[in-house]
Amino acid sequence: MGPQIPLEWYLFLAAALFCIGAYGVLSRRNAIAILMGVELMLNAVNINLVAFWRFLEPGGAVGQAFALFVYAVAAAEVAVGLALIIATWRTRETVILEDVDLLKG
Amino acid sequence: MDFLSDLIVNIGLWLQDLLVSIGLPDAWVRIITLAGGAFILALVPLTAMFFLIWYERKIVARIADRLGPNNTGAYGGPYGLFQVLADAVKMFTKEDVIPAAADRWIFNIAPMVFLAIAVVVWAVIPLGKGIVGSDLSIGIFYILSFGSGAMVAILMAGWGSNNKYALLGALRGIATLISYEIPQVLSVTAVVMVAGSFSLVEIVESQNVIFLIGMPLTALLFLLSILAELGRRPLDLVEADSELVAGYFVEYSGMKFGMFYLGEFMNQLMVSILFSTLFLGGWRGPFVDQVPVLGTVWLVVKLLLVMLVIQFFQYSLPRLRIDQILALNWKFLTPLALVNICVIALVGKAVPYDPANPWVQTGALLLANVLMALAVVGILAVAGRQMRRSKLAGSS
Amino acid sequence: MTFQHVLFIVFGAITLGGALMVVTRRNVFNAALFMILSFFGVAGLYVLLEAPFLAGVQLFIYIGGISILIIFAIMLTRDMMNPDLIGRNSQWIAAAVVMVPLCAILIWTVSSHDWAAAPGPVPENSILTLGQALVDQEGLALPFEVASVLLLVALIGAVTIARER
Amino acid sequence: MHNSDLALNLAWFIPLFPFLAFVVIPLVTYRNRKLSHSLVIGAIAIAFLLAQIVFWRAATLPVGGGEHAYESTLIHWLATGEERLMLGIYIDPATAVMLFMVPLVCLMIFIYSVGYMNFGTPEVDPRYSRFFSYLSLFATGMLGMLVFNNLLTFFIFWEIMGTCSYLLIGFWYEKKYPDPNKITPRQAGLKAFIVTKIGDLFFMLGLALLYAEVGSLSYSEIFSHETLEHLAHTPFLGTQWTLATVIALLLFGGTVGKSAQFPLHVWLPDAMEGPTPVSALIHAATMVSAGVFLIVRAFPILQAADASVLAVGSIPFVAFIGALTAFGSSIIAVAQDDVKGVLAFSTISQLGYMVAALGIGAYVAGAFHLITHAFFKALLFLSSGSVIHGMEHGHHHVHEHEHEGHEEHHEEPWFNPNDMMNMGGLAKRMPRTFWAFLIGGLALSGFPIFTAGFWSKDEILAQAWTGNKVVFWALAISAGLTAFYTARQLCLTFAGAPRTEAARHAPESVPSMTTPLLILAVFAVILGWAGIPENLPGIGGIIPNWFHHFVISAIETGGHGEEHALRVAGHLSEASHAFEWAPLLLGMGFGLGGLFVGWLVYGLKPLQAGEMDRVEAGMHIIGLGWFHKAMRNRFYFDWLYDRVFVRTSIWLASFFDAFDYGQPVQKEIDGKVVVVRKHGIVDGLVNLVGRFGRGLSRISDWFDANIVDALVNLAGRAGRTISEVGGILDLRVVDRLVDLTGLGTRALSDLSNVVDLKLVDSAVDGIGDAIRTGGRFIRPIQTGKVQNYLLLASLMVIALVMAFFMILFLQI
Repeated sequence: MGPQIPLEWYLFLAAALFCIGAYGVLSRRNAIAILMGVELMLNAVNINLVAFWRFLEPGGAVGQAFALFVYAVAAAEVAVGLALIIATWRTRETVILEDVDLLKG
Repeated sequence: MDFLSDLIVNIGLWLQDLLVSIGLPDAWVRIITLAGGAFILALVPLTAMFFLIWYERKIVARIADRLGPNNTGAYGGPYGLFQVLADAVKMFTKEDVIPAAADRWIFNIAPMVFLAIAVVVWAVIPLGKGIVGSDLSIGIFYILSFGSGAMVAILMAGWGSNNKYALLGALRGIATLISYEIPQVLSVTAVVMVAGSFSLVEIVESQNVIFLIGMPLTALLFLLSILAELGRRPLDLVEADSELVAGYFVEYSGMKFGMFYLGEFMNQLMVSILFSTLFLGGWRGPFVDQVPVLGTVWLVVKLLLVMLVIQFFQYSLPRLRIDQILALNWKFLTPLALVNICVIALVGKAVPYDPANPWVQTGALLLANVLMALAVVGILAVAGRQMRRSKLAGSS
Repeated sequence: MTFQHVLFIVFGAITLGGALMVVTRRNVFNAALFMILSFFGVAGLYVLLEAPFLAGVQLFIYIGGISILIIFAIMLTRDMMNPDLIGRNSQWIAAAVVMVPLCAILIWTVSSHDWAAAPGPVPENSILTLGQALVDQEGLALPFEVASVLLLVALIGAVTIARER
Repeated sequence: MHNSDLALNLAWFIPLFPFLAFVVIPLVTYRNRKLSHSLVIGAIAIAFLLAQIVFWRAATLPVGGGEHAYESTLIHWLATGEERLMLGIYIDPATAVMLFMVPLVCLMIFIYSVGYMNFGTPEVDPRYSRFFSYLSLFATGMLGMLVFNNLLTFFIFWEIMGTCSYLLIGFWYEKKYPDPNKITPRQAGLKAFIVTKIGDLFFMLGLALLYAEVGSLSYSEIFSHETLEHLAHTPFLGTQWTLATVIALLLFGGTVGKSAQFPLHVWLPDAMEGPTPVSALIHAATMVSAGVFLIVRAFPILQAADASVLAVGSIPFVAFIGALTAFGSSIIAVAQDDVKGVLAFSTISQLGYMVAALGIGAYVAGAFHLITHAFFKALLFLSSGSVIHGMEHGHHHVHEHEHEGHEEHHEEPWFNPNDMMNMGGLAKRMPRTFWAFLIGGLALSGFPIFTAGFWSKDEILAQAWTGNKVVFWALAISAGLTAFYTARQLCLTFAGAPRTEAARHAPESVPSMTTPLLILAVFAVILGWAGIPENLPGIGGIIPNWFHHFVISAIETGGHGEEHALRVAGHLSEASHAFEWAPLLLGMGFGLGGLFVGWLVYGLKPLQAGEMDRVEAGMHIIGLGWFHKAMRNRFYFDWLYDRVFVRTSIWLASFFDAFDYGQPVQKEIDGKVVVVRKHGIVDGLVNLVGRFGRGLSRISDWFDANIVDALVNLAGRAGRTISEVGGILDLRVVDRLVDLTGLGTRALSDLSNVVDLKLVDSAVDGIGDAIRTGGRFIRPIQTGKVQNYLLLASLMVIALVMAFFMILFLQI
C-alpha cells in the first residue's frame, strides 16, 4: 500500500514549518529560543528530504542519508550554540542577543 | 491446535472480518482493530503488575529476612496475593495534592507521559511465537528511542513540581540516563550485529544458541546499563531515597504517584523481557514448536529469573555516589562497550554464522569475550595496584 | 479520507501547532516542551513516509538528545525566566509580515511545479541500503566521515567553550 | 593549454602557507608572540620564493602561442547540482607580475610590522599574535585571488580580503577619541566594510549574470572568442545594452567599491584608522589594487563592451570615473594635515590613474602603474608609519620627563601623532626614514628619468594623449597637484625646525622597520626601467621595454577574438610605434613644476609653529577660503552621505522607534540596569499629532499676536484718527476673530489626537517596525543585530522572487 497522500501536502507542511521556525528566529529575544527556531527550520528541511526520498527515489538511500547528515549538523550546532550561550551567560550575565554587543561599531 | 498455533493473529483476523461484515469502511475497521490490539497489548503489562509487584515484595522480604505480604486482611487472598489491589485502592482514595507554586500543566501531564511511554514500547515485544504487537523492522531501536522519551517526563516532573529536591533528582536522573544510554545502545548494537536485524522477532529467531553464551560481556554491559536506567541500586540516582527523599516525584501523591510507580515497574518488567529476548532467546524453548503458547510460559520464566537478578542487585548492594556512577560509565563501561563492538564485529566477520553448526561462531565469540574479560581484569588489577601504591606513598 | 489522511492531519496538526506554540510562548521552558511535541509530530510524519528508522532517529536524537540539552541550558541560565527579558523583540510584527508572503511564495512555488511522483513501494531492506550507502566509498562514505569529524570537533569545541575558567 | 609545467604548478602552493599560518596561530601559538610572527613571516617568505619561481618561469616562456596564459590541469572543486565546478591555476603575464609584486611587498610589510607593533618592548600590542594571523589571512586572500583560474574563487578571496580589511581597520576597536567628530577605528572598519560591500554587490550580480549566460566562470572559457562574440552581440533583457556592457559595468562596480573610486571613495581615508602596516599593505599596496586588477582581469569583457554606454561626452564611463577620481582626490590631498590622510588621497588618485588608463584601453600602462605604484606607495606608507611611530615615542618621552617622580599612572593628554603640523625637522631626527620617504615621494610625483613612478605615469599619459585629450589634461593636472602636495608633505614633515616637543624628541625607528624601507626604496627606483618605451630617443633602446612585450602578449595571444585583439592593439601599438614628445614633456613639466612650486611655498622658508598653512592663507587672501575649507573637508562627501543615507535612516529609525515604543525606560532588574521599552503603540502617534496641533496653535498664536495685532493697532491708530469708537470696535472684533481661529486649531488638534489614535495603530506599527529595521540595517553605526539582517535578507528574497515572477511572466 503506497502512500495515498500527495507529495505536495508534505511540502506545504514543511514550508509552513520552515516559516514558523524562521519567524521564531527573527522574533525571539533570547538566544535559546532562537536556537529552537533554527531546530524547527532544520526539521522542515528534513521533512522535505525524506518526502522527496519517498516519492522520487524510494529505492535509493540519498534522501535518508542526507536527513541523517542534517541530524549530525543539528546536533553539532546545538552543542556549540548552547556552549556559546552558556559562556556568554558566564561573562555577560545575559542571554539576550541585543545585549551582547562588545564589537558594536 | 492450528488455531492455537497463532492465537492472537487469528483472533485479530476474526474481529476484522466481523467488522467488515458489519459494513464499516476499511479505514474504520483498520483503526478499530489497531486500537483494540493496542488496548489489549497495554492491558497485558498492567495486569501482569499485580502479580509481579507481589513477586518483588516476596523477594525483598526474603532478602530482608521477613515474610512479606502474607495476609491482606479484609481482602483475604492466599499469601497476600491481593496486597497490590489494596495498595491500588489506597492510592485511588488518597488526596491528590498539587503544590501551590507548581507549574500545573507540566506537573499534571508528566506522570501520564511517563506511563504512556512505558506502555508504548510494548508494541514491538514478542510475547510468544507469533504474538507481537507489530513486528517493526526497527523494533529494538524503537524501544530505545521511546525509552529516551522517559527523560522528558522526568524533567517535566522535576521542573513542574517546583521543588529543589525534585529538580535535583530530575537532573541527576537525566545525567545517569543520558550517560548510561551509551553503553546500553552499544551493547544492543553488538547483539543487532550478530543477529543481523533490528527486529526483535528476528533477533529471537536467530538465537539457535542463546546470545548469553556467545557474548556474556555484552550481556553484563546491558545489565549494568539497564540497572542505571531503571534507577535500581547500586546505580540509583533518580530516587535516592536517603538523599533526595524520592527524587523527581517527591511532590506527587495519590494516583499520579501511582502512575510513576507503575511506570517504573513496567520499565523494569520491560527491560527484563528485553534482556531475556536479547540474550536468553525470548520465547524459545523446548516444545514451543508443538505448543506455541508454551513460548509465553518460557518467556515468563526467563523474565522472572532476570527480575530475580535485578532484585538481588537492588536489595543487597549499597548505593554509589553520583561521581562514582558517572565515572564507572565514562571510564569503564563506555570504552569497554566500544572495544566490545569492534571485537564482535571482527569475530563475526571472521567466523561467519552457518546454520549447520551454530556453535562455531558462538565458540569464537565466547573465546573472544573471555580474552577481553581477562584483559580487562588485568588492566584493572594493574591500575588498582598503582592506585594503592600511590595512596600508600601519599599516606606515608 | 483514508486512515493515512487521518494520521497525516493529526501529525501535521501536532507539528505545526507545537511549532506555533514554540515561537509564541513567553515561558521558554514551555516552549521547549512544545518543541518536543512538534518533533514528535515530525517523527509521526516519517512513519507515514515509511522511514521508520528516521522516525526512531528523530525521537532518539531530537527528543532524547537535543531537547534535553536545550532544557538543560535553559535551567543553567536562569535569566530565561526573567519576565522582563523574555518574549519577542521589537521587530516581531515585521517578521510576521515578512514570513507570511515568504510562506505564500514557497507554497506557490511548490504548487506551480508538477510533481510527477508515482512512488513505488519502499524495498524491504531500505535500512540495509541506507547503511551500505553510508559506508560505500562510491557512495556517501566521505560525507559520513566528515559528519563524524564535525561531531567530534563540535564536542571538543563545546567543552572548550563552556568550560569554567 | 592544459599542459603541466612543474615550475608553474608551484603556484598551487603559494596561498597555502599563509593560510596554514593563519590557522595555526589562533589554535596553537597565540601565546608565543615571537613564534607567531616568525610563523607568518616564514610562511610569506616561502610564498615569496615560490612566487619568484613562478614569475621567472612565466617570464622566460617563449612569447606568443598562448603560452602566456598557462592553465594547469583542473581538479574537481565543488558540485553544483548536475555540473561540477573545476578549479585550476591560471598564470598569465598580469598574474605573473602581480605575483612578483604582492608577496614581496607583503614580506616587507610583515617584517616591518614586527617593529611597528612594538615587539619586545613593554608597550607591545596585547593582540599582537592576532594581528599577525589576520595579516596572514589577508595574504592568503590576495595570493589566492591571483593564482586561481575562475572568477568565483576570485570573488571568494576578494571577500576574504574584505573581511580582513574590516578586522584590521577595526583592530584597535576599543580606541576612542576626545573629539566626537573624529571617526573611531571600529566605525571606520564598519564603514569600509559596508561601503565596499555596496560595490561587491554589483560584482556579485555581474558574476551571476555571467554565469547564467555562459555557464562557466573560468577565464579560459569566458574570455574565449565565441563567448566574447556572444556577449558582445546579445542584448540584455531586450534592452539596447549588450550583455557585455552590463557585465562589464557590474564588474566595474566591484572595482569602484574595492579600489575606492568615486563615488565610493569615502571609506579609504577613514581606513587610515587601522595600524599603519595595514594601511600600507591593504589600502595602498595590494587590496585596493585588487580592484584595479579585477579590470585587468576582465579587460577582454571591458573591450567587448561598447564604450559609448554611459559615456560622458567623448570619455568612456570607466575612464571618466578614473579621471574624475584622480583629479578630485589629488585636489583634496593638498589640504590634508594628516600625514596618512595625504597618502590616502594620493592612493585614491593613483588608483584613478590606473582605472582611467584601463578605461581608455591602455592595458599595459595600467598594469605597469599598478605594479610600480604598489612599491612606492607601500614605501611611503611605511615611512610615514615610521614617522608616526617616532612621534608617538617622542611624545611619550616628553611626557615621562614632565612627570618625573610620579609613581601613580597619569592620564596623558591626547596628542595626534599623525598631524603634520606637529612635525617638522624630522630629517635630522630620523635620517633613514627621511631618505626612504624622499625617494618614495619623488617616485610618487614622477621625478623624471630615474624613478619608477615617472615611467609608468608617462606611459599612461602617452596613452591618454593619443586616446583622449580630456582625460590626458585631467591626469596631467593631477600629476602636477600630486607633485605639489608631495613636496608640501616632505617639507612639512622633515624640513625646518621641530614644531613640537614630541617632534624634537622623536627617535629613529628600529632596524626591523627601516630595513624594509630601504629594500622597497630600491625597487621604487629600478622597477621603472623595466618599462621604458623603446622608441624614446636617448636611453630608450638601452634597456628593452621588457614589461610591455611581456604583458602585451597576454592581450594579443590571450586566446580571445581577433576583433578585440585588433581593437586593443589599436590602442597599444601607438605606445610602441609613433613616439610623441608632447605627453612626455608635459608630464615632466607638470611633475617638476609641481615639485618646484611646492618647494617654493613650503621648503624655502619652513613653516613655524602655530603658523597657518601657506596654501590656506593664500587662498584666504584671494577669497577662496571656502574652497580650501571644502578641500579640507573632502568636498563634504562624508557629510553628504551622512546626511543623505545615514542620518535619514537613523532619523527614520528613531522616529518610528519613539513613534511606536515611546522612550526607552531604564529599569532595575536584580541588580543590573536594563533598558526596557514599554510597548506603547499609540503614545508616539498621540505625541506626533499633539505636536502637530501644538505647532499649529503656536503658529496661529504667533500670527495672532504679532502680525494681526500689528495690523490691528495700525488700523486702530488709523481708526483713532478717524473715530475713537470705530477703532475700538474693530480692534475688539478682529482680536476676537483671530483668537477664535487660535482656539479653533487647538480644539481641532485635540480632536485629531482622539480620532487618530483609534484609527492607525497596528498598520503604523508594522510599517514602523519594517522601516525601523531598514534604518538599523542601513546605518553604518549600527548594533549589528543578526536578526535584522536575516529579516532584511528574507525581505530581499521575497523582492527577488517577485521581480523574477514579473520578468518571467509579465515580460516587464
